[in-house]
Amino acid sequence: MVNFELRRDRILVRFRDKKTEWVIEPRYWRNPTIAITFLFLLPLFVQTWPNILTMITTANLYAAIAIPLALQMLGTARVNFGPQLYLGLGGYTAALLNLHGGWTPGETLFAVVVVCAVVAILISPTTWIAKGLYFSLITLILPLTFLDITYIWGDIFRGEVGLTGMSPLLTLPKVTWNYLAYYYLSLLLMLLYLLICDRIVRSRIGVNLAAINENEDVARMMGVNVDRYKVFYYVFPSVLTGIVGWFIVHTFRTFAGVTYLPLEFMIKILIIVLVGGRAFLYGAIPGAYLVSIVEDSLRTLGPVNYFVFPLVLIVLIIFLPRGEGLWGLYRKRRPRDYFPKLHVRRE
Amino acid sequence: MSEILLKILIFTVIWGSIYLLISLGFSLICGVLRIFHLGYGVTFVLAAYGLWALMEDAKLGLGLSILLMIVVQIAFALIVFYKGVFERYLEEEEVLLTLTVLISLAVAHLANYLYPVTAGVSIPTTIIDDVVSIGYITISWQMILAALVGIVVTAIYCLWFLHTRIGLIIRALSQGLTAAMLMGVNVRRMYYLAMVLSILPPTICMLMIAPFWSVDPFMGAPLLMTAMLISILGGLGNLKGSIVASYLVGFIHAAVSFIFVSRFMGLAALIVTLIVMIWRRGGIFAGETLW
Amino acid sequence: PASQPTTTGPIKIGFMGNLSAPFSLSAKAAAMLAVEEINNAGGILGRKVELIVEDTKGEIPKCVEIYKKLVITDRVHAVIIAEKVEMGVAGMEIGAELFPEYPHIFFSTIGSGDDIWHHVRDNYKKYRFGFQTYYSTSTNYLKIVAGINSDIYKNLVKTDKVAIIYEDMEWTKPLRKGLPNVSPPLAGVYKERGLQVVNETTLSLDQKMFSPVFEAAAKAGAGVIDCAIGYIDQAAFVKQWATSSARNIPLMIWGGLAGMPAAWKATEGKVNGVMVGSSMIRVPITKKTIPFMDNLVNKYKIGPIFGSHTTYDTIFGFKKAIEKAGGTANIDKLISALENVEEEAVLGKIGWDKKYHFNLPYPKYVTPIVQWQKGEMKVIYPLEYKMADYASPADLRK
Amino acid sequence: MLEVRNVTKRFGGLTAVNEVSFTVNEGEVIGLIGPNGAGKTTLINLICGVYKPDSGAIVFEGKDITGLPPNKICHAGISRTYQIPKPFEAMTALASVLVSVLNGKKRSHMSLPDAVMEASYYLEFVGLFSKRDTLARDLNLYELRMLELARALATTPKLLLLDETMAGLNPKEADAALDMIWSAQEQFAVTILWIEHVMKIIMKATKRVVVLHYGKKMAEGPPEEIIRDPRVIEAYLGVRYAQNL
Amino acid sequence: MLKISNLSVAYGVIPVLHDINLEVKQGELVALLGSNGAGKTTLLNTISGLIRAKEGSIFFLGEEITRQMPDRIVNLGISQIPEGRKIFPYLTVKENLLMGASISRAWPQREEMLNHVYELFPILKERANQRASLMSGGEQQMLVIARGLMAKPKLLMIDEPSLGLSPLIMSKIYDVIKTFPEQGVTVLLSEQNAHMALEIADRGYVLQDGHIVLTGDREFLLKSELVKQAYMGM
Ligand SMILES: Nc1ncnc2c1ncn2[C@@H]1O[C@H](COP(=O)(O)OP(=O)(O)OP(=O)(O)O)[C@@H](O)[C@H]1O
Ligand SMILES: Nc1ncnc2c1ncn2[C@@H]1O[C@H](COP(=O)(O)OP(=O)(O)OP(=O)(O)O)[C@@H](O)[C@H]1O
Ligand SMILES: [Mg+2]
Ligand SMILES: [Mg+2]
Repeated sequence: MVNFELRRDRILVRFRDKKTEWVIEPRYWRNPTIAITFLFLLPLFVQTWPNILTMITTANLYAAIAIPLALQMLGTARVNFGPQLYLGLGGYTAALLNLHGGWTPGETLFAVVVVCAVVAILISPTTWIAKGLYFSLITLILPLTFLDITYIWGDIFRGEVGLTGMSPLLTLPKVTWNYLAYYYLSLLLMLLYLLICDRIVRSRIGVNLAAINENEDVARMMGVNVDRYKVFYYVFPSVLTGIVGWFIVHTFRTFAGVTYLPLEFMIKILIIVLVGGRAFLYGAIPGAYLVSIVEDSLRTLGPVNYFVFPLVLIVLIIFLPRGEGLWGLYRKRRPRDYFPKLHVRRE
Repeated sequence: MSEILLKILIFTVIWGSIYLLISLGFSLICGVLRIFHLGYGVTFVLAAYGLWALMEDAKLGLGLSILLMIVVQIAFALIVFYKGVFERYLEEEEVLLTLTVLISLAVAHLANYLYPVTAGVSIPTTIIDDVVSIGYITISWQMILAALVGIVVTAIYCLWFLHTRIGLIIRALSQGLTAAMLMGVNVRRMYYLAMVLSILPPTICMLMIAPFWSVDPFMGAPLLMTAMLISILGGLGNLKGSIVASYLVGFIHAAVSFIFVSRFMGLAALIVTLIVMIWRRGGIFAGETLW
Repeated sequence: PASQPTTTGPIKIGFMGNLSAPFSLSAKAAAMLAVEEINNAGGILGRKVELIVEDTKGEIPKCVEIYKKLVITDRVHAVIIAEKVEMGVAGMEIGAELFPEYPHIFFSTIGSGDDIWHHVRDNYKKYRFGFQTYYSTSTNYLKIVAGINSDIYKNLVKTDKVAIIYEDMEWTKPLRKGLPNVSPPLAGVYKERGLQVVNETTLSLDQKMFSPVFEAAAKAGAGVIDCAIGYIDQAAFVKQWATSSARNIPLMIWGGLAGMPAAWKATEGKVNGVMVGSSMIRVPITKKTIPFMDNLVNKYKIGPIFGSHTTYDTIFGFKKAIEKAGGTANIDKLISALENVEEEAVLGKIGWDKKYHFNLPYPKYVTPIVQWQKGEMKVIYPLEYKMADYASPADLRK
Repeated sequence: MLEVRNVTKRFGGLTAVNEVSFTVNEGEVIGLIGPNGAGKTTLINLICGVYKPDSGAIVFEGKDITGLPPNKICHAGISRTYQIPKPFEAMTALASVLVSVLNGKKRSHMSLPDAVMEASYYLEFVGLFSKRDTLARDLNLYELRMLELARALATTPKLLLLDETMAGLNPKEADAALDMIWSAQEQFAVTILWIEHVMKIIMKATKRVVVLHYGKKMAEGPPEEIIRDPRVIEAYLGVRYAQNL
Repeated sequence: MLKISNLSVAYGVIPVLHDINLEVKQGELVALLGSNGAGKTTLLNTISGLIRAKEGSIFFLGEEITRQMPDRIVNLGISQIPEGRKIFPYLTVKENLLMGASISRAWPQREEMLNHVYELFPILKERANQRASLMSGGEQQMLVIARGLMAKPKLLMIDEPSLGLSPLIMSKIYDVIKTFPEQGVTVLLSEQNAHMALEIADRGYVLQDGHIVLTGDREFLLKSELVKQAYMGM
């Protein structure tokens, strides 16, 4: 009786001899505000499943790590395996100050920004000292060294157990409200990061970012102060990542380096970036959501999910539009966009 | 004092050679295909669990199992890694890195699913199950043997690369693909060969070290880390560098654990690597070429 | 509160573990076995028991997510986390947040160390819903295990020179540093008991080469090597011991792979002569022990490992407590019932400390010390379960 | 305006540039020729700060610029093109020039739209305006050379170093390029140091030529004299070329 | 020796060569002239198998090589000297030369060939153990030509040997190339510098926008207006 017909650009609905059609106008469905509205309304649908709310909160946080990471990789023109270092630094700083110094979350936020900035500035010379892949490998080694330290100085960092009992960011009368608030906070954090990074990429210094990512020697010859920009592009995203650590501390209220510092965690972030697509900044969001949802739904398979999950990801990466991931499905490439490509530089 | 020096010396040589055997294949792939093979750890897992499956489940003898396992290894390396990933994504390195990691994760979890720790997987001591005393210390023959094998395999590889036609071709290939093709090199066959060459050392290594190392489904990651550390320290994909770096790491481990505490040997190696990389930006031999 | 779990209908227990790890899998099977047995015997106060199994994948964010699901969506009466300690701690933190509105009981049945019961000790009101069922608290280690060990060293091994090897993890910290006002460190305890500690070392978790440690212990002339290790690579550790200068000095390992039946195969028999605390030995400590082990293997094709006994016993303890409290309606009544419960268990008697909520240690809950002798684990201590005499590694290798 | 004083650069055992000195005067076009491997490109790299000289000094407008980083040297007013074009492959022509406009001057406070206007002007000048949205990797060699020129000019240099701009261009294109460079010199008042193998162009374009040979300065003078210098003929031009004159 | 008929080549959808007919006979030195972007390199790459032809056929010594792999074609006796000096930077000069002889057919005679190319280019002998990347542009060009000879090719295709070379070195290299036909090596020389090329070539083809627009022997081409105007800048 009622007949749906899916055409390339429209859906036809036939009812007896009446016909209505709904045009799928790319201009509308591509509009990001729809997506953002959807994300804001999402709790309405999942309210009764706090675990799903937590899952997407976590997905937001993963995206909030992936977005600055993309900026960092482009601006320093190197693949970076180690943003977890700052996640760990931010987390431990917030947790320790909160536990032993009694600092409030607001105060620890300030401390996290300062500590991450200082450490990142101290480490940033490596962005121009170490060549090519070696920089990536230094970033790989640093979090592992930090992880070792959390065991060696167990009195402070409490090794595998981690720190617990930090004060919560919010104390609303009902825990479920709390979780809802955390969801919105994480969403805002993620969108804020997206906005900031997007702004940077589209600004004057964004042009320099592209030049550095393409060929830093030539950029230098064109008068770009490459070293200074690299420091900026290393330090600023590091601080953003540190703030995510702070957020984790005050929402989960436990923080253990073993969870966040090993390479496995980083690989998850890299996968998110990859599934999301090469237009990293925006792709990170659908990437984070997809990876989280796939992982969660695979858990119903029982213990086999452990090797099915990587297989599913492999299939996803292979079959999504080459190099552009989910974002490539969502939006056709426009010629004037600068689509950065990660170069693994060997020189 | 001299006792400690002797200990350090002996363990530098033994551990260095073992680390060399662990990292040789990784350096080779890095040098020839110019990629970072993050799925390298799979070779160890496949070697151990493949052998176990053939011996315990298919009830084949040791020799036959080893042979068959090597065949499986080669097939896996060529079909899954080479055909499936390297050939298709050589230009998109971020995809390549992630795919190799995912494959190794899948293999490790599959091994864990089929043979969890409770299955008690191990590889038998193949040659001599005895110990020997040198000066004040006692070492198992197996360790000495592993070290010797490490030295011999490396020597064979190096000599082969330096003095044979195919070795020359592979070295040239690592520097210029089009030029090599114009010289009449069958590139694909050479890449196959390089893949095969790179899985032999870790396979031999697993057979040699299993009697004093552990066999578990997730051992690929720490072994890959060791291989990577050594490659980085020596200069990516440079065999000379790998040799020097292996013994350097062996020395650091031995010195730290005999003079100081063994708890810090891993950390010390990490820190030395960091320092070396800041001091010499491309590792010890700034590896741009296989040799 | 409005969100009280149901007081009629099935009693729900949520189980969380890392289902790629054998110990969580085995604990899961044990939990299923316990629930099945209870249901077959008519349930708890006539109510069926329902087990909801969830996989944490060993990640804290996932663990937090699932804990919320179990408590808020599924309204479980109790959550069991059978996993590493950081998961237990994270769960306890979330539980405390939920507890005022969603009363429930929390059990940690694997994570070693003191963190769970320290929470209860430090803030009883907030964390009183948490219970730890694992034979591993530092007081237990220092007061009881150390005593058993020194007894074995003096009377069975007949030596007074001990070398101690720790792994660098939180659970060994009290052993290395002592507990203020409670106990000196392990070395101090041994000294008090007339032993001489000749060497002490700490191992890192990712270490693979152990020769230097054994060389050092042998050089110091140790008569026995006391290994407070459970998480490091024990296969490599044992294999390298058996081919080192220290190969004739017996090892006493506190727990881990060496205590599993698979250890013989996994080490090619190099574990011969090692002493280890193991609950996986077929020795009838109570009349439940052997049936439990057999049923687990027959029904779920998985042997008991660490945490399976404790998980199984925890559920029976919980059952007894509900019966004592007359239902699940009043959470504080249930908690005080749990504090006072004592039930026959697989490894002795299960019950929890009234103030601190760790399960009652030896001699109530027994972990036999076994020695590997030519392919078999033989209990050598406590003497009432003894299966064989202690023999030196050198003799066993002949 | 530029003074190169006894500059030496060694690579391992090879001395690529050996005790070379010369000066470039304001407003002139000076040629730099020499056999392959004579060290011409290396000399340019030394002036631009890519390499640091082992000894000697480079003075620009009275300031010692030896060993300054390339971006500082660029700000001082020296710009270059590459022998083998090095475009920002994934960037559009306009964006590539934009980089130079925004960074070429010391502390420019230009807004983005203004910078785009200026970049468009330079693209228009070299005749690439219609290709402003084409990715650099899709340009052909001539266009790439022109893009390099636009990029170099957009940093508002006082001294422009051209490295074999004509190599690989056919005579027609070469003529067009030559015109372009001349009008650039007029319009932007730049001084030019020009490396080229095509003697015809050197003859046409320059008033003075420096000849390098094995890293050493061999001769210097007006091009008409240089091509008759027997040493230069022997080392560089070849007898046949001399006969064909 | 080499016979190309109706060859068309495209990069993806962009056609580059249209309907090319070309023949090289044994012992000839044939020049392939054309401005930048005319398609000379593309043609040579198609012959040596780096690029696949869309239509048409290529025969070498009676055997069809249109869709063969590059290594097979080299083994048959066609060597290409690529433009832009594609050396192996970290091999020594000698190893670079040996790579030229790496096909199994030429390997046994490598020592003779080495001596031969050392005679042609004495500088290579001097620098035999130097890393190739440390040679200057001109030296590298000599190295590449010598390397091409090492395979004992029957047909040698040289792509723009004069690109970026000083007049002296250019004429030196041309002097060497001139002698190749006498040594039994047929040469197909791709060159923009028509003047230089025609000085030594027997015959020539002029390529414009992917079409062959003119062909004939040296005198004919030297006199042709087209060549004069477009390629010699007269
Ligand atoms: N980075 C480097 N490392 C080692 N040697 C180098 C380096 N750069 C250049 N050389 C060597 O220095 C010498 C001079 O090279 P340069 O490129 O300056 O010559 P050129 O005059 O520009 O030649 P061409 O006309 O061929 O471009 C050459 O022998 C070259 O091989
Ligand atoms: N990989 C490619 N993809 C698309 N088009 C290409 C590619 N390579 C070359 N072309 C185009 O094919 C045409 C012929 O190029 P080719 O390199 O064969 O010319 P050529 O005559 O050798 O020029 P030159 O004198 O610059 O070496 C040119 O228009 C060029 O832009
Ligand atoms: Mg040059
Ligand atoms: Mg060409």
